[in-house]
Amino acid sequence: MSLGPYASFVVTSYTLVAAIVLVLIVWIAVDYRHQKARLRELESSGVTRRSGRQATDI
Amino acid sequence: MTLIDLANPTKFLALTARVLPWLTGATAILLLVGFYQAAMAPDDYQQGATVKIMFVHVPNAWLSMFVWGVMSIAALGTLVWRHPLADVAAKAAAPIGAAFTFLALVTGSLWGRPMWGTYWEWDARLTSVLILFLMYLGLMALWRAVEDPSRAARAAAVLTLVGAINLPIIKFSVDWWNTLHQPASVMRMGGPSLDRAFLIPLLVMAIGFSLLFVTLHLAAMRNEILRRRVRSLQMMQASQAA
Amino acid sequence: MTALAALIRRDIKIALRVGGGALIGVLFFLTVTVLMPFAIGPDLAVLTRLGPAILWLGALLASLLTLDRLFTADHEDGSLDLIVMGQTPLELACAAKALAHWLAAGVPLIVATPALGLLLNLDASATSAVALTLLVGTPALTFTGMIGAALAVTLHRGGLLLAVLVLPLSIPVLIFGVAASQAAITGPLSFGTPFSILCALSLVSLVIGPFAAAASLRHGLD
Amino acid sequence: MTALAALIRRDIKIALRVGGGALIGVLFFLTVTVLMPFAIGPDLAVLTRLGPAILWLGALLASLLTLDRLFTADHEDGSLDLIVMGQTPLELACAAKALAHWLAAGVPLIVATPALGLLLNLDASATSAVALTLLVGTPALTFTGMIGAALAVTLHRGGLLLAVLVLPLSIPVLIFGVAASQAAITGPLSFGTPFSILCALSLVSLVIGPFAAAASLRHGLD
Amino acid sequence: MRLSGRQISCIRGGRGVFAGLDFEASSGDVLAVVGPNGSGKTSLLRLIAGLLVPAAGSVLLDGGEAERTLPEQAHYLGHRDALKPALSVRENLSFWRDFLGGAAGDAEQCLTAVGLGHATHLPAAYLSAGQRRRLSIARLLVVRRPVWLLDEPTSALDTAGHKLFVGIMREHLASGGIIVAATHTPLGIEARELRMGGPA
Amino acid sequence: MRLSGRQISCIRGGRGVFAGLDFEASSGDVLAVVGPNGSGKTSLLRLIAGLLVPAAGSVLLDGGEAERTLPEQAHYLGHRDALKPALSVRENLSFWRDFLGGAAGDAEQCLTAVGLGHATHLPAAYLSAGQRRRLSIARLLVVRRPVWLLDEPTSALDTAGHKLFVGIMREHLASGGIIVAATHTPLGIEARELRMGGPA
Ligand code: HEM
Ligand SMILES: Nc1ncnc2c1ncn2[C@@H]1O[C@H](COP(=O)(O)OP(=O)(O)OP(=O)(O)O)[C@@H](O)[C@H]1O
Ligand SMILES: Nc1ncnc2c1ncn2[C@@H]1O[C@H](COP(=O)(O)OP(=O)(O)OP(=O)(O)O)[C@@H](O)[C@H]1O
Ligand SMILES: [Mg+2]
Ligand SMILES: [Mg+2]
Repeated sequence: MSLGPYASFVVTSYTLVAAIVLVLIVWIAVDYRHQKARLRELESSGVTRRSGRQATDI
Repeated sequence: MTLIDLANPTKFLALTARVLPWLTGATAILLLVGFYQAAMAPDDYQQGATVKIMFVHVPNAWLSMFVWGVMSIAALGTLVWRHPLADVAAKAAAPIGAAFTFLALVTGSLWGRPMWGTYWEWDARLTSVLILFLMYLGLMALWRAVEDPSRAARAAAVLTLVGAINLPIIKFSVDWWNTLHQPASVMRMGGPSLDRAFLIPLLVMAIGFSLLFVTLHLAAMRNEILRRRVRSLQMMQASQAA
Repeated sequence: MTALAALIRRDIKIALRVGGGALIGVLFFLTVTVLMPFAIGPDLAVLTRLGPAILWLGALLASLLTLDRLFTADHEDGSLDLIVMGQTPLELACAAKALAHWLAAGVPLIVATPALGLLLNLDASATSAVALTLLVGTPALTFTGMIGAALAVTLHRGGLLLAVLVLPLSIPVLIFGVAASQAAITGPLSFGTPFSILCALSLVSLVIGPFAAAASLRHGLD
Repeated sequence: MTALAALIRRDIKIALRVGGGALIGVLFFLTVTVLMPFAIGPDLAVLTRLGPAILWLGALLASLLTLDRLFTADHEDGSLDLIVMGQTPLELACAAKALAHWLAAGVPLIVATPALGLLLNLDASATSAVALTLLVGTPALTFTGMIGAALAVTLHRGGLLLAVLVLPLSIPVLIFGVAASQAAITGPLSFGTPFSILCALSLVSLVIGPFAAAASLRHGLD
Repeated sequence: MRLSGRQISCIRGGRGVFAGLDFEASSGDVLAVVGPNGSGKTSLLRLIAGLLVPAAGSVLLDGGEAERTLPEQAHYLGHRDALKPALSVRENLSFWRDFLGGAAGDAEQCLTAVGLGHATHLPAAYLSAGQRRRLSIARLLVVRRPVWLLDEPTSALDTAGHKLFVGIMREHLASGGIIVAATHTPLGIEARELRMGGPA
Repeated sequence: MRLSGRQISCIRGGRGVFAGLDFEASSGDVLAVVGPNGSGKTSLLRLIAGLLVPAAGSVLLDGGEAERTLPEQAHYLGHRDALKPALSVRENLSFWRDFLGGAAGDAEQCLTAVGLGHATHLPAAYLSAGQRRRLSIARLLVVRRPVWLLDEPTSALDTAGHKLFVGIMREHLASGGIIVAATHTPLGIEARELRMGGPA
């Protein structure tokens, strides 16, 4: 597959798209872990939800 | 599972936990297939290989508008129905929409350089997309700047609805004004005018990116619900300490 | 009617006595204009060509500068609570406040335009074209800016955040305002088209502004 | 020292929270810059020529938008009374407040300059020249603006004088700032002369600002 | 006329302030809302005034003017006194008369009634704390509205001002008005208590 | 320590408020400034705090720290409570501790002392009127200054808060402090009265 004289533009586009999507995915995953960790922390400090369920329960 | 059930964050989390793995798988497969087809697509007789940029540019451009549309509906949910998940949906969508808009801008510029000989031109289409991007950033700033999420939600909702005026402007700017940018060739009256060799990979990519959005959005909504739970637990902790 | 008239009268009275707002606006306008020749250099032709753009930019930024506290001042001293409780529909009250603001801060800008036109080497007809577009367009700036001012109450925030939220909304007004003035001065294009779009934008903002502002205020009080 | 540090920390904290963070400053600047081509037209050569002026205007506006309530906010909620009563000399407290304001509102703009330079088609050396003049010049904007902010407290009902006084004071800063940047980019003139005048203006304002502000506050309380 | 609330809950800043609150007041009644700091007295008044939206429950006014909402028939007197320092005492009052009521009373006369007859031309910036409070009270007189929502109305008033204010309240009740007042000190008028619980 | 004023006159907005006023208070004294609205109680406190300049006469503090002026040795608690809504309760208090005193007390502890221990992380915007007042009072504790100038300090406080505050005042007096308080309601502590005349 030859991309012609403008290969760099095509490659840059695809790389950038991949990079940004990756950043989004990583950010969301890290955020999820972070929130879970904080919930666990709160739970271990003895706070309970109004419903009586565990903080980290769904 | 009815809509009423979904209004309950806990039920929503349960649903998310069930569908997210499937969604992730489907997204990955579609994007891979789309990418393969895009790589295999023939060169355009005018644009050469640069036409391949289309397969990422167009889905991102569509999604940039679609996400604002989703946020507008969520905004109505906030203001009219005071739906508890509407705030969450709106907040979670903003960064993702901003990312898509950014990608549409950048891939467009990268396509513009070989096609028009310039990265950037102040024409109506490009400008209105840039305004969209700025408004996404403004919204994100707003969400971050206000500590009380329900307060922020109401302000953001008003702003989102006002900003929705920009959507038709983006869509029809190519028809209303003389621009460099190409007029609609897929979503237009009278069916697509694009060659099948380009159309199919484009549609696969578009569906793939849409699924990507749904997946990311659900995951981000889950994070946001958890974040709010943390916040309310912290408040309870503060008052229990009294 | 008396209610709205009273509100307009009060706001104008305060604006004139406290000064701040309107005068800062005009002075800022003046500063922008004075600065330009230094930036562009002594090339009079370029200056003339950019004249309308400079005036419009000045007007836009000046309105941004003064709109900021349109509602927050009333919020902080409790007036806003009473205004919301009044019989007057909040949308009308918002519109009245915006009108008062435009009279106190926008009109002075338009009045100052001829003087500034001289600085920018615009001839009489060009100046009057710019003044006309400003007359038609500045209400749109005020009425879209009002949305931001109302958001400032909801958000307990003002200043730059507000500017960031409002500016994108006012870009179209700027584009067509400048386009109409340009057309009147040099343009191959006709004055009519951009000017009527400008009028349309103003009308739209006259409707949307008060509604959006009222919605935001109603949901934002606490 | 702790007292001043505490004051600076508090003001920055409030500015970041209320203003919405340093990012907002950058975003604001970005918006203002993006605005320009709409008004002026997409002519890159003209844009480049106007670049420094645009950046400087953005800086002026950003500082005006927030400076105006530098002391009034503290006056209205009673903090100013306590600050005056503290052991810290009022001049130093004023300087600390101005410094905090500059850090929160001025520095983000300078940091953002390189990114904006790209949008305005400025090359690297031009961008750094502009950033340098901003670095040296924006404190002058803050410290002269501070005098007006203090007068606004004194004059309750005369924000009028504030407007009349402050902006003219900042015009020279603006002019030499732009002139220096221009000189660095295109100019037949040398960069050195306007730049050193700019430095001098800044130094003078660093001294005069706090004293004038403190004097005005001291006489203005009631 | 009857003002009543049923099962009202209030959430502010994400935290519940009170829940399941019932109250009722008829023409001629004074309802004194009492309770420790932060128990939600001000929040309740603002809910009735329509300035906060209840998380649950509702407030009703029976027997008022049918085509006007409750907030439109109520006066709210809060901590923030809605005075513009740049306007004179008279201008402040006339503005609120025109904005709130239209026809109604004579500003000059109401100012005399609250003991500010000598200060009508002063800018509001020159008023002392008690004088500001008196000017706010004058607003209750200059436009007639049946429901008065008063948040610590007597704070900053001197003894004479307090007595004056009690007279004003009595007149309002005699003409069939309803008063809901949040307060920590005795109002000086027979009232039914609504006790709020909650944190200090 | 002895705080005294001799033949003080005060002119505000071009009008004389009071003239020829004398007063005096020693360590352990409470001076309650009473009088009708607008008689100049607040003005007197602000004169002592150095926030107004007397038209005649002077205020002196004998026996204080020699190298510090009277305002630097006084706390002023006015109607405006010097709180920033954007900062948390603790941040507000710590700022004033750092700005006014440097070394001094522990913010957390002072907040508990005024009954705000549970609210240290809330933004001050969320406080009720009485909670704001309690936070202002905490400022008196967090930096030690011998002279307290209090302008209607008990307004908005509930009964528990009032009692708490009386305790705080007693402690201050016991450690040799001086209190000058303008008030309309009894302070709940034995005090000498300084009666101001003048208009309502
Ligand atoms: C920064 C520059 C650009 C931006 C912001 C941009 C933005 C957009 C947007 C918003 C759409 C969706 C419009 C719709 O659904 O009707 C779109 C579609 C499209 N763009 Fe761009 N674009 C840019 C540059 C380019 C360039 C340089 C080309 C090619 C020469 C291009 C080709 C296309 C094509 C073919 C479509 C699909 C139109 C259709 O089938 O509906 N774009 N672009
Ligand atoms: N900022 C001001 N400018 C001019 N005059 C003022 C100002 N503040 C108060 N006055 C006037 O000074 C007089 C005394 O005011 P002051 O606030 O000292 O009264 P006060 O005894 O504290 O009354 P209150 O019991 O109502 O608090 C009043 O007549 C008032 O009108
Ligand atoms: N703007 C706000 N945002 C969030 N929470 C608030 C807000 N205002 C008050 N609160 C909280 O709501 C609760 C009730 O406040 P409210 O002002 O109704 O109390 P209150 O009974 O009037 O007290 P006080 O006697 O001190 O005036 C308090 O705990 C307070 O912290
Ligand atoms: Mg209260
Ligand atoms: Mg007083």
